Amino acid sequence: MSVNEESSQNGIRRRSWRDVDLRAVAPFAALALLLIIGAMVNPNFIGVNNLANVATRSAFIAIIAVGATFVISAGDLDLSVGAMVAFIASLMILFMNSGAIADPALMLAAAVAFAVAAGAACGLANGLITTVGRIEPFIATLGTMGIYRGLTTWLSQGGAITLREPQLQEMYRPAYFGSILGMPVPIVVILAVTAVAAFVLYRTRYGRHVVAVGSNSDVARYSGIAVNRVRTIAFVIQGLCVAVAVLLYVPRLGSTSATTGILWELQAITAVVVGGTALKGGAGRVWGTICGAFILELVGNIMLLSNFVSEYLIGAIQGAIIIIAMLVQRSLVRKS
Amino acid sequence: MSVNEESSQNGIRRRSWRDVDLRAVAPFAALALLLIIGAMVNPNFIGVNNLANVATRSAFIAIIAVGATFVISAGDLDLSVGAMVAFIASLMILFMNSGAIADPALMLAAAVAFAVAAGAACGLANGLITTVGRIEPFIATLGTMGIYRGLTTWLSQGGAITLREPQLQEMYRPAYFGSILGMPVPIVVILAVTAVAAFVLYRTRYGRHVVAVGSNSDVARYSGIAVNRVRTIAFVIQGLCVAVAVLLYVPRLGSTSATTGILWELQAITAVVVGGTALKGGAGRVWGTICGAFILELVGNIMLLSNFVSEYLIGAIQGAIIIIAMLVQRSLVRKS
Amino acid sequence: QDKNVTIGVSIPAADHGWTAGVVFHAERVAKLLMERHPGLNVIVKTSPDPASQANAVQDLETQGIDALVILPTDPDPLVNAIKEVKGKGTFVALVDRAPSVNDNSVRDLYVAGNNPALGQTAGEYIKATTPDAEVVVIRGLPIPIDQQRQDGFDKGIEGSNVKVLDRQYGNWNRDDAFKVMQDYLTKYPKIDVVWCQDDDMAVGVLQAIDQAKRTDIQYVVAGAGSKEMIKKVMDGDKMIPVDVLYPPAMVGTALEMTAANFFGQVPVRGVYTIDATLITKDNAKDFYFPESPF
Amino acid sequence: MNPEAVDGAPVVLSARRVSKSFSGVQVLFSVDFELRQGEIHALMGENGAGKSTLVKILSGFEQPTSGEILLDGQPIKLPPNGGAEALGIVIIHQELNLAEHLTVTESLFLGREVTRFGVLDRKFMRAETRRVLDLLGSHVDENAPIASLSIAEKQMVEIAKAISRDARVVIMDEPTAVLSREETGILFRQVRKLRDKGTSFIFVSHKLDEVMELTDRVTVLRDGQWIKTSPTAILDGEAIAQLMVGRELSSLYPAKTEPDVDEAIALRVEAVSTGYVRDASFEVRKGEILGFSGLIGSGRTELMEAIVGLRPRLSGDVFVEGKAVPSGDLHAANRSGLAYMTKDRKAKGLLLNAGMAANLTLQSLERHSRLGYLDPGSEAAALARARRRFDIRVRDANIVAGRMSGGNQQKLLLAKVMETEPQIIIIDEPTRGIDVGTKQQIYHFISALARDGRSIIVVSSEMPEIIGLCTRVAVMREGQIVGMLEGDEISEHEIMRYAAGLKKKAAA
Ligand SMILES: Nc1ncnc2c1ncn2[C@@H]1O[C@H](COP(=O)(O)OP(=O)(O)OP(=O)(O)O)[C@@H](O)[C@H]1O
Ligand SMILES: Nc1ncnc2c1ncn2[C@@H]1O[C@H](COP(=O)(O)OP(=O)(O)OP(=O)(O)O)[C@@H](O)[C@H]1O
Ligand SMILES: [Mg+2]
Ligand SMILES: [Mg+2]
Repeated sequence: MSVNEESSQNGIRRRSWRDVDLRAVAPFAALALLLIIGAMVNPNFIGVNNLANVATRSAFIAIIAVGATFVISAGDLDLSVGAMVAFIASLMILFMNSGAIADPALMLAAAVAFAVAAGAACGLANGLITTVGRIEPFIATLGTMGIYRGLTTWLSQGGAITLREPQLQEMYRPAYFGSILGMPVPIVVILAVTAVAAFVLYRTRYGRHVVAVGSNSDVARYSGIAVNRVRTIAFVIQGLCVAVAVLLYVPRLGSTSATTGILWELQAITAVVVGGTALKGGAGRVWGTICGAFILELVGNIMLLSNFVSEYLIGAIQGAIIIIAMLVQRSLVRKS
Repeated sequence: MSVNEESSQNGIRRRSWRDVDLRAVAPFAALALLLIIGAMVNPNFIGVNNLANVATRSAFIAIIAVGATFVISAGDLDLSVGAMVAFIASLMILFMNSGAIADPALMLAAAVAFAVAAGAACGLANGLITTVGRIEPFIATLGTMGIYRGLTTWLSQGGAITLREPQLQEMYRPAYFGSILGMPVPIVVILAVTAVAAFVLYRTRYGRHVVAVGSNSDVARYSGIAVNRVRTIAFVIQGLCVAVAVLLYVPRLGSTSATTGILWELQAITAVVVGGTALKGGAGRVWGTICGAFILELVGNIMLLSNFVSEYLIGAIQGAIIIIAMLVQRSLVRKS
Repeated sequence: QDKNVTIGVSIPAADHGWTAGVVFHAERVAKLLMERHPGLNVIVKTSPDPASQANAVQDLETQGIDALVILPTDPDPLVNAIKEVKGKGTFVALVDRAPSVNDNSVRDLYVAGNNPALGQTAGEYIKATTPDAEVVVIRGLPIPIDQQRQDGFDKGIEGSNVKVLDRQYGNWNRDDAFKVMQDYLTKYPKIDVVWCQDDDMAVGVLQAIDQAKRTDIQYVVAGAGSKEMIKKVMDGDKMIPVDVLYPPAMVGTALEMTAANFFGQVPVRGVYTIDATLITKDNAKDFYFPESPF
Repeated sequence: MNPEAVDGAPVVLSARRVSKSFSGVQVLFSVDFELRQGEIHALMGENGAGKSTLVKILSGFEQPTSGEILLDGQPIKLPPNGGAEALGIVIIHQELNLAEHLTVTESLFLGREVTRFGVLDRKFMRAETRRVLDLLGSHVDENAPIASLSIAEKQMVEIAKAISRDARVVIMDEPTAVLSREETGILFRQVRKLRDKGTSFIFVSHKLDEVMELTDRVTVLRDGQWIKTSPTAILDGEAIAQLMVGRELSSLYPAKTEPDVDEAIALRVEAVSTGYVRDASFEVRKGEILGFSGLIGSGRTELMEAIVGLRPRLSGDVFVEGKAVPSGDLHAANRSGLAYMTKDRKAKGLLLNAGMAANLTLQSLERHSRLGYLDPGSEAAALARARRRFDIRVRDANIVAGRMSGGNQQKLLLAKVMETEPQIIIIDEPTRGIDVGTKQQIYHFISALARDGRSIIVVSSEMPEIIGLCTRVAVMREGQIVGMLEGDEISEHEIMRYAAGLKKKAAA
C-alpha cells in the first residue's frame, strides 16, 4: 500500500474545520450587529448599566437554555421548563414560608438544597416518561408541563405565592441584586453554569455520549452507550438548570404565581437554536446558546429603548429581527 | 449455491411490519377509552348534543392539524398557525367591514376568496423563509408567528375587530351554526378537509414526495424530487387549512382579537403527534390527526363535566391524561 | 413653565380587550398632557408578563425618568422592581393592582381599581334581582386579581339563596369562555345566571347560549365596561341588563394626577379609589366611548 | 459478447481528462474513461482511489472540477441529483439510498410514480415491483417498509430499482458487497441478459473473481490516477491486484495456526435462543478463529447480537472465561472483554457527521479520560496509531466519516472496535467493501490477534474468507447451528451442503 499520498494530506487540511468554526462564530456576529444597531437607536443603550441590565435579566432564559442544549443535543425536547420554574419556585417559597427551620441562614441553605432536589426530580420524571415510557418527548413534556403548571395553580389556590419572612427576603435579595467583584451575581452565575456545561459537554465522556445519542442512537447503542440513561440524565441536567434559574428568580420578585414562566420553554428553545444548535440533535453549542439568549433579550431591549416603534408592532418587529439575524448567520456560514 | 432450498422460504416474507398497522389504530383505541371514561363520569356526556358540541368545537384545531400533518410529515414544523388564524381573521373581517362590494352575497364570496388567498400567501411566506432562507423551521415560523400576531395587534389597535354588517353576519352565521343533513357544518367541513387531505397524502404523487422528503431528504433529492418545492407546498397547504379554519371561526363570534388562536399551534402539533405521526417526519396519518384533535377536546370536556376535580387541578389532570393515553397507545403497539 | 419632566408608563401589552383599553387611554392621555405641558415627555411601554414588565421598568429607568406610572400585569412579582425604582427617588404611581404589601415604601400614589368590589357589585346585583338563582361562574386566569374578584363575589351573595353551581377558568379569552359555557349548558339542565366578570368572555358566553337555544338563562353579568356591552345595556338587551364598571381609563387618571404632581401646585399623594359602578340602562350613556377600541 | 464485438461498438459515455477536488483536496487527476455500448466495464482500485467519485461524476451527482463528460460523443453537462436518468444513465450508489419509511414499491417508483388521472396507480406499481423482484429471485415483500429489510434485501431493492428503468447505462458501485453468491449469481444473469440487449454497465467491485467472471474490460485507478484499461480476458487476478496496489501481493491468507486442544475456553455459548435463533451452543478457545457461515438471513447476526447483549436472549447463557455475561447488557459484555463489530457501518457503526477521532474512541472513551476528563492528546495518539495500523487513507484529516470512501469507513469501524482491546472479537463481515491489498492486511491482523491468544469469530458470507482464515466453521440455517466443520471438512462444498439443508449434524 503506497504511503506516498500521505504528503498530499498536509496541504489544505484546515479547510472544513474552518467553516465549522464559522458556524460557531455566527451567533456572535449577529450579536455584534445588534449591539451596533442598539447604539444607533439610543445613546443610553451602550452604557454599562443598560448592558449589565440586559445580561442580568437574560439569566433565567440563558440558564434554562443551557440545560435545553443538552436535551436538544441528545435529540429530545423539553416543553415543561416554563411550568417547572413556576412549580419549583412555588415549592421553594412555600418551604421558606413554612418556617420549618428557625435560623434564617440555615433555612435559606435548606431551601436552596430543596429547590435543587426538586429540579432534579422534575427532570428525572420527564426523562423517565420519555425514555422508559417511550413517548415522544414533545408529548411527554407537554403532559408534564400541564402537570407542573396545574400543581402550581393548586398550590397557589389561583393566586400568588409570596415570600413572607422579611428577614429571609433581605438575606436572599443579593443573590439577584448583588454583585461580585463589580459584576452582577446573575451574570456570574450564567458564566459559571455555562463554563461547567461546556466542560461537561465537550470534555467528558458523558458529553460525547450525549452528542452520539443525538446524532444516531443506533450507533450509540452499538457502541455500548446506555442510550436511555444518557437521555434521562440530559433531562435531569435540564431540571438542575431550571432549579438554578429559580434560585435567581425567587429573590428577584420574591413571589410567584401560576403564570410564572409562561412561554419560557419557547424562548429557551429559541435561544438554543439561534445559538447554532440544530433541533435534530447531534451537536451542542453551549456558548452559542448563551449568545442566543442575549440576542433575544437585546432585541426586546432595543425595541423598548427605541421610541419610534408603535407598541402594537413590537411583536412583529421582534419576529422580523429574529429571522433577519438567522439569515445573517446563514449567509456568513455559506460564504465561508 | 443450490437453488433447490428456495422452497423452504416459500414465497415472500411478510412479517413484523404488520404492527405498523396497529400503530395507526392505536389513537382510535385511546379515543374509545376516553369515551367510556366520559360516559362513566357524566350521563350527559354521551348525548348526541354534547358529542356534537365537542366535535364541532374541535373543528379549528382539527383542520389546522390536518395541514400540520403535511408540514410535519415533510420533516418541518409550523409554529405560526395560531397567529395566522388571528391575522387572516382580522384581514377578512376588515375586508368585509370595508364595504367595498355592496351586494352581501358577493361580498361574502369575495371575502372567502380573499381569506383563502391570504392563507396561501402566509403559508408561502413561511415556506420560502424556511426553504430558500434555509432557516430551521422552528425559528422561521417563530419569527413569522411574531410578525402575524404583531400585525394583528396593530390592525386591531390591541382591541377586537368585529364584523359590523348585521346582514352579512346573519348570512354567514350558518357556516358555523348551521347543519347539513342533520350534521353540524363544522363536522362536515372536518370530514371533507380530511378526506381531501388523505387523498392527497396517500393517493397522489405529491403526497408520496412529502413522505419521502420527510423520511430522508437526500434520498428524495437523489430521486429527482424538488425537495424545496415539496416542503414549500406543504407550508402552503398548512396556510390553506388555516384559512378554512378561519372561514369557520369568523361566523362563530363574528369578531376576532389579538388573543385569537393563542397556543393553537401547540394544540395542533399535539393533535398530530397524539394521532400517531412522528415529529421526526416521514409518515403522516391524517385520520389519526383528526382523532388526536377529538381526544384533546374530549379530555377538556370530560374534566369540565366531571364534578370531582378542583378547577385548580384541571391542567394537571389533563396533562396526566395525555401521558396516559400515549402510554396506552404504546403498550398496544408493543404487545402486537 | 420650562420644567423638563419625563414620565414612564408601564402597562400590560394589549393582549385582550381590557388591556387594549388601557393602552388606548394611556396613549390618549399621554398625548393630551404633552400638548398641555411642553416640557413633559411621556414614554409608554407595554409588556406581556411580569418578568418582561420588570425588564421594561428597568429600561425606562435607564432612559432617566422622573416618575413611573405602572399598571402591573401581576403586582406581587413586580414589587421588587418597583421598589428599586422608588429607591432612586422616582415618583411612583401604582394603578389598579395592589401587591400584598401596599404602602408608601412601594408607591407614592395609588389609583385603585377595585377588584373585590367588581365581584361584590355583581354578587349584590344578582342577590337583589334573583335571590334564588343558580349561578355558574367563569373565572379569568389563576392570578390574584381573579381571586379577589371571586372573594368579592362570595361576599356579595352572602346571606342569600344564590347558589354557585360551578367555577371554571375561561382565561379571559372569548374562545375558551365559549367552550366552558357550552359544557356548563351540557352539565346543568337549569342555569339562571352566568357571572363571567369580563366583557370579552361575555361574547363567547352569549354565543354558546344562543347556539344551545336555551331559555332558562335569565341574564349574564360581565364586567369592565367595554363599548359593546355598554351598548347592549343602553339598548335594553335582556341578556345583558347591567355591566360592572372597571374602567381601563383609570390609567389616564393616574397619569393626569402624576403630571399634576409636577406641574400643579400641590403634591399628590395617597390612595384614590375608582368605584366599581353598576352600569344600568339609566347611566349607560355616561360610560360609552364609541371611539375606544374597547 | 466477445471482446472483439465490443471493440467495434460505439462509445456511449466517456470522461475526458476529468479532475475533481473536494474543498481544495484533489481526489481525481485527469482521468480518462470510455464506456462502449453493450459492454460490462469493471472499475477497480484501492479504497479511496476515487472510483465512487468517478462514477458519481459520470452520473451527474458530482460535477467535475475540470474536464468533460461526453454522451454519444457530444460534450454534455449532466443534470444533477439523478436528473441523468432521463438521459438513460442510472446509478446504484455504494451507500444505500433508500428512505426508511417508504415501502419497497414506493421506493422503486420514487420520483417517477405512475398515475392515472393524477391518482397513483398503486396496483400497477405493486405488480411491476413484484415482477422485477421475481426476476431477481428476491423474496422481499413489495409492501414491506424499507426499515424492516436487511441490508442485503435493501441492496436487492436498489438493484431492482436500477434495472427496472430501461437504462442505456447502468452504473453499479459495489452492488455485491452485501450479497450472497446465490444472489450475485442471479444478478449476473440479469446483467448479462441486459448487456446482450445493448445496455452498458460500469461495475465497481473489490471481488476479483466476480470481475473476472462478469466483465469485458477493466479500468484500474490508483490514488485518483488512471493506470490502465484493458480487456479482462488478457488479465488475471494477480495482474489486476498488482496494477491496483502498485506492488506484488504475497499470499492473501496467512498460514493457519490451530490452538492447542487443551487451550482454555474463552467463550461458551449455551442454548441461546432469540425470536428466530433456536438453541445455539458453541465454544471458542483462546487463540482460535471460528467462522460462521450460512445463507443470508440464516440468523448469524441475530445470534451474535444476542451473545453480546445487543438483543435480549429469550433463554440460554453466555460465559466469558467461565463467568456469565448478563443478557441484554452490551456494556457488561464489553467490560468482560467481548466485542462485536456490526456489518451495518452506516446505520449502526459510525457517526457519519462526526470526525474520525470522535468515532474511533466512542466505544472506549474511558481509556482516554482521566478523572472523567477527556484527554484530546491521547485521542489524537490513538487516531494516529489506528491510521497506521489499519491503513486508513484520507486526504483530509478532518473529514467527517460520512465523506470517507466506503472501504476506509470499514477500516475505521474495525479500528473503533479494536480500540476496546477485546479478548474475544466477533467480526460481522470483516472485509465488506475492502480492496485486496487491505484485505490481506486485515487477514494478517486477525491472524496475529489469534496468535496473541485472543479469540475471533468471523461471520462472513464470503466463502473463501471463511475457508482461508478459520480453523473451525459453524454453519447456520434458519436460526439453528446445523453443522460444525473442522480441518479438512472445511470446504466450499461441505459448507454449502449444511447451509442448504442437505446435511445436518446431530449435535453441534
Ligand atoms: N464529499 C466529499 N468531500 C470530501 N472528500 C470526499 C468526498 N467524497 C469523497 N471524498 C474523498 O475522495 C476520495 C475518494 O473517495 P471515493 O469514495 O471515490 O473512493 P472509492 O474508490 O470509491 O473507495 P472505496 O473502494 O473505499 O469505496 C477519498 O479520499 C474520500 O475521502
Ligand atoms: N423465515 C423467516 N421468518 C421470520 N423471520 C426471518 C425468516 N428468515 C429470516 N428472518 C429474520 O432474519 C433475521 C436473521 O437475519 P440475520 O441478519 O441474523 O442473518 P445473517 O445470517 O446474519 O444474514 P446476513 O448475511 O443478512 O447478515 C432475523 O431477524 C429474522 O427475524
Ligand atoms: Mg467507493
Ligand atoms: Mg449477518
